[in-house]
Amino acid sequence: MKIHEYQARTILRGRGVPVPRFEVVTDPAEARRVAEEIGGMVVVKAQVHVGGRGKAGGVKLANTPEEAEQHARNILGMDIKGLTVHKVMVAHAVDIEREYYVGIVVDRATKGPVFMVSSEGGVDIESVAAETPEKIFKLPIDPVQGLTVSQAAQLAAHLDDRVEVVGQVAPVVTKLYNAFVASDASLAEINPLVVSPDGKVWAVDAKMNIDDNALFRHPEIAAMRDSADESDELRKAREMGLSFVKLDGNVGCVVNGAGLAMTTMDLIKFYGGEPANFLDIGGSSSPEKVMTAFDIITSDPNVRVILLNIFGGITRCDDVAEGLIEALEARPLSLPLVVRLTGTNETRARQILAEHGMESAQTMDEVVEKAVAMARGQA
Amino acid sequence: MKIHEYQARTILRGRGVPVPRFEVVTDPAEARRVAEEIGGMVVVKAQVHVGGRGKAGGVKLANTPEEAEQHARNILGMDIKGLTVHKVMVAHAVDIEREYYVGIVVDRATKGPVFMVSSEGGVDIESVAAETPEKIFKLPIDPVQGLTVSQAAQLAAHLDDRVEVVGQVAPVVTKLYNAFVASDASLAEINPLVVSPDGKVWAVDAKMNIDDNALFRHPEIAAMRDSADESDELRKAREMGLSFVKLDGNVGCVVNGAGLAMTTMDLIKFYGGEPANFLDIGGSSSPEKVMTAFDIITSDPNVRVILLNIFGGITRCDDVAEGLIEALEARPLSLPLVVRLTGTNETRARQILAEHGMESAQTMDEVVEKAVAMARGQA
Amino acid sequence: MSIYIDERTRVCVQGITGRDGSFHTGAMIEYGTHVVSGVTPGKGGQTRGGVPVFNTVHEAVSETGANATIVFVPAKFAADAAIEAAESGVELVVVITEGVPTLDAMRLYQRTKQLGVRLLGPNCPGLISPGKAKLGIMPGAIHTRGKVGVVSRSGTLTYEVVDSLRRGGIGQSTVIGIGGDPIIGTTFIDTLEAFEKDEGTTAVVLIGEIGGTDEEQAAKFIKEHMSKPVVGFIAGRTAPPGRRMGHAGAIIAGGKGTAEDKIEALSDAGVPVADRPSEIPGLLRATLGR
Amino acid sequence: MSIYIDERTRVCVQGITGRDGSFHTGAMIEYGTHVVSGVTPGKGGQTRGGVPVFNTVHEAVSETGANATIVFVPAKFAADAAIEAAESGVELVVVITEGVPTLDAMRLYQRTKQLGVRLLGPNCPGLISPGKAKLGIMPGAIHTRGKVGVVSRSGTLTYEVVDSLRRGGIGQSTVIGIGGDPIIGTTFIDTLEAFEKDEGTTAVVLIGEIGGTDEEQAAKFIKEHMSKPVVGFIAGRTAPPGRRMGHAGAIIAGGKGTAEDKIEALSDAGVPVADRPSEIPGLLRATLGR
Repeated sequence: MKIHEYQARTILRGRGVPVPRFEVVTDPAEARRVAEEIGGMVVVKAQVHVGGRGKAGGVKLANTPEEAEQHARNILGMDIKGLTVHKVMVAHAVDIEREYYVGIVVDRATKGPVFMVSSEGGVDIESVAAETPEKIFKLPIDPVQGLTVSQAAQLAAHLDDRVEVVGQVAPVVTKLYNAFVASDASLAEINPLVVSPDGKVWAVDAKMNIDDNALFRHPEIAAMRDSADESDELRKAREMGLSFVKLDGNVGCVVNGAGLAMTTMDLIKFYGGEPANFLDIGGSSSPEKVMTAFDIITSDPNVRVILLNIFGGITRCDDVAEGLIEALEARPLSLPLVVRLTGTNETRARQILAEHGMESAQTMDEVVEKAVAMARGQA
Repeated sequence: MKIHEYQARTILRGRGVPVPRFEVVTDPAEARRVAEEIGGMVVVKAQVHVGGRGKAGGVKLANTPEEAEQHARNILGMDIKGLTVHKVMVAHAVDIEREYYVGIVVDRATKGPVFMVSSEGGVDIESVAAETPEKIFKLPIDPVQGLTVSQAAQLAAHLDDRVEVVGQVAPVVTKLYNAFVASDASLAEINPLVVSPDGKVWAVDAKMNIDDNALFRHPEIAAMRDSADESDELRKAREMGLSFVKLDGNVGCVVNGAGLAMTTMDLIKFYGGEPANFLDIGGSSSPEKVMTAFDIITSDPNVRVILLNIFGGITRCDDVAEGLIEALEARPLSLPLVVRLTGTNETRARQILAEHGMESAQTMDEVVEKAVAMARGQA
Repeated sequence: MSIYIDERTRVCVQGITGRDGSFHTGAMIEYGTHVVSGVTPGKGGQTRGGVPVFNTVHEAVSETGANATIVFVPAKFAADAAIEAAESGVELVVVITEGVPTLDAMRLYQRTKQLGVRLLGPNCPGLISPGKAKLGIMPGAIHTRGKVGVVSRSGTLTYEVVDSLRRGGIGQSTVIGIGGDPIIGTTFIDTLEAFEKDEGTTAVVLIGEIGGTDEEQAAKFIKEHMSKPVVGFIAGRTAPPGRRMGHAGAIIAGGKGTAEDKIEALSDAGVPVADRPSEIPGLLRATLGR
Repeated sequence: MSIYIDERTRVCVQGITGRDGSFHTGAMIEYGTHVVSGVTPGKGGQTRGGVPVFNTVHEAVSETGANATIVFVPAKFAADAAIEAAESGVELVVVITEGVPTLDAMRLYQRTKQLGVRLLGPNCPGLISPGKAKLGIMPGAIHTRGKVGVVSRSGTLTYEVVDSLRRGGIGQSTVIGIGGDPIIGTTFIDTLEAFEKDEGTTAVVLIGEIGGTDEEQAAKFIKEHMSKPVVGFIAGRTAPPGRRMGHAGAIIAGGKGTAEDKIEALSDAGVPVADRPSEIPGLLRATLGR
């Protein structure tokens, strides 16, 4: 789960990381009040779960409370990559001398957390990783032992050579690590970690993603979920236990299992089509899940055909076929449907579908070719 | 579960069946007091779960309270077919003009209760059934509809042709049926149902067996269980969920499943031996059950060898073999043991036994022949 | 071919969320049985291994088209659960539950008879049509597809016979355990009649035991109505009268139900009766060789 | 022959009394797997389908000699249950449970590594050596005994490939699902190494997907250490960067983990990569025909 910048700031501040003073507000007058209280220059930042807020005009500096109010008025209600801004953060704008990057991610290869620091802060770290990887210093951490004092010092020393700065940065990386572990984060980063001209260190921007699987032990974090930032489709999918990713094509697909779902997308592309989505209804397949999946897909105006691809393992194909027919009779589909059921009892499944004027393709190739042709209007 | 005569009498009296006055006592002085209270001639009857009490001297008529005390003194502590008498019933001895039999059993063929009545009462009804079956009138009852008024009249009319007697017997059979159903009995009989010279009808002896499977809904009857009448072996077996019947041979057997256990006994006989018991440890086979079975069998001084015959179905033979070896190592057997494990993974089971100096016969025939030879001292 | 169940049987498991129900649902599905739904009152909406659970059998039948149920419901409630199943429109109700009170079993029997629904059990291991479907608790792996029908009052004794048939290369059309209780739904005669009609069955093994007169009635039926060869076995030749041999039904009472009577009746009906289980495959081969 | 499990594997089921544990215990036993014990704290002394249940894995191991466990314990407790298993002396711990927190998975991984215990999963379908043993949730019936090893990060995609192998008459030595989480115990390299050593395996199918660099590392291993032919497949060629495709591990992040990278790495290592699953049996035949 992604949390907002202001929420990540709150978590880090609670752990003693120096964070410039801030408040989150939902109307322009409030923004003015906060700017007055903070005094001096402030930054007004849109709080939405999307990158590139700055480029989209969602981040503005204000010299006066009036300016802060004006920026807030502009930003609130703004649409950034499909998401409406409902909250802005008003924060003290720290003077910047240097900007660093410090972050922790889960590393698959070392099977533990890995610290990444870079003296090239304040910019997109993925670009740095791609273009000048030598500028990122990585340090794998033993998850059982945790971050040691000497590792914290090593990370800090990598960023700055001034003793008084290192002396401030080392506790910050330690606190960041502790926040990472204590919050079950999958990513925790401060970008930029700023050194101001007076030699003070500030966490000016913070980002944390939380491990969905661990939310059960963090009810206070789970409560941070901002449903306003979730599309109707995503909410529906999440509530039904479906895994859904919207794409730009016109062949909707409903598949059981993530690997098979990706493979179905790939085959659509292979046969010259474009998938409209990734949608995994899970290993087994209940009619309810299939119908919810259809609902989600039909709400996308681009979609021209729906492809259902199910491997019947423990759940048998004939049962899936019957559930499907019943569901379709209760609530007919507004889009053409092509079906392929394979695995346990597929012959019987094909027979059941045939009795109801439907058919199941024999192979995945066959059904995908057909779906692609239909999306093009050739079938 | 068998209940005592006095307990069956209590149940029937509770339903309004005319039962001669009685009390149950545990010492001779009490017997005298009860006889005084009842007045006139009384009968003193041993209360043990065994037939043939009369022949064994456990039933005596007393003309005076002193005689009743004397009979009670003789009967209490008496051994009848291996069971010690701890209680006697002292009951008013009704004058007898005629004796009838009325009983209800569960009938497998009609799958309902069947009423049996006979004008040859007071004697062993099974002898009547064997020798003069025409003297027993049988009437199957629809278990859903229950006994109808006209069926009750028909049964009563079959026994006596006097209107005033029929008018008394019909309600008795109805009440007996109601007691049968209300108690979940598998057998309920009054033998004899007596007509006294003054034309009154009395239930002079009563017997009820209760369906073990239904005891959960009759806690008051379950509480009637007389553990004094249960041998140590039977109690142990019951508590461990084993089904055990003591026999007179010298080949003890431990088998999983009732049908296979009987077949094992039959094979012992086939090969010239005599089984010491029927013992079914149930469909699956835990080491605890096997060890308890061994304990029960070794307490029989006649037994010279123990035969273990297990079909491994869901429980695999190799697991049974290992459990057995472990159990035997923890608590060695005082008798020779021959084993045959068949079914799932029997090859591996034989291998495991072999590693511990034991062997498993290939076939049931083989193991039984061997056990019989050992019991004869030839192996 | 087979009797009562085959690859088209659609099974509902009653008591699917219980200890035995859940376990054996897994085993039945792994065997290839078509388990379409389960029932546990109060747990509707859940699933077990992808099988939807309903609160009532009616729902399970109307939602999933089940035409047979297998009952793992505890003894106290088993008869009512089975009656609910019979009233829901299924054709076959298999009651595995042990310890069902006799009066409940009587009520259950009468109701299924009235509705024309086949009842197997209670207190039975169920039935299996090898390679097609298993509605029961027997180990599937010992069974092989073939043409011999097996009907039995016993559990492990049946496994033993089936196992020896397999070793002897004799497959089975359907193996059915009718149960050891005094009141049971499906009897020897019912299954013999079905095996006689079944084109996939060429011979039958009948495994009886002491108690009652079911085997005698079966012998009469065989004599009068069966063309296919039957081989018999009777357990309990050495059982003493009046003592219950495990099964509630296995008791020689009132001089009736002895092994001798049963063997005589079967022999009279032309049914060779094996002295020992190990003789069964041989007798079967001899009979089929006629 | 096969890897990790065979007919001698003695299995303990952790969470045996739970909904999934009980169901799949039934299915594993029906498949012929040697399930010797189960564990559910507080339910020791019970049985499930004849399998004794213990309160701790230590007891289960010492009483029944289990040398492998399969974990169906709920996600909250799964890692601790698996660590308990690793410390009890078993050789293999298979964690089926989905949704184990990443930090727990890290702790679990470190502990099993320290103890030299093989960990499979978490969040995996388990593994099967056809005809010998199944420690997992896959449908046993689609698998056939043979000589091709299959290793995959996916569930149903693996079933699909296995099913097509079966139709093509290609049996499997062992089919292993390593799981789709970011932190997993057994990796492609571990299984490739085992398949390379296994005399019963003549070729391997590797089914990868986007995310991470496991496939690239596998390619390097194949190039340097494997003599047996490997055929590959990579799911997610069309997945956009930064979006998680179901599996927590299936995400292209920081420009890494694309299908193109993986396919290139595998091709460089001499591994033919199928464009579509349907090409796999053919590529395998071609490779084995060399």
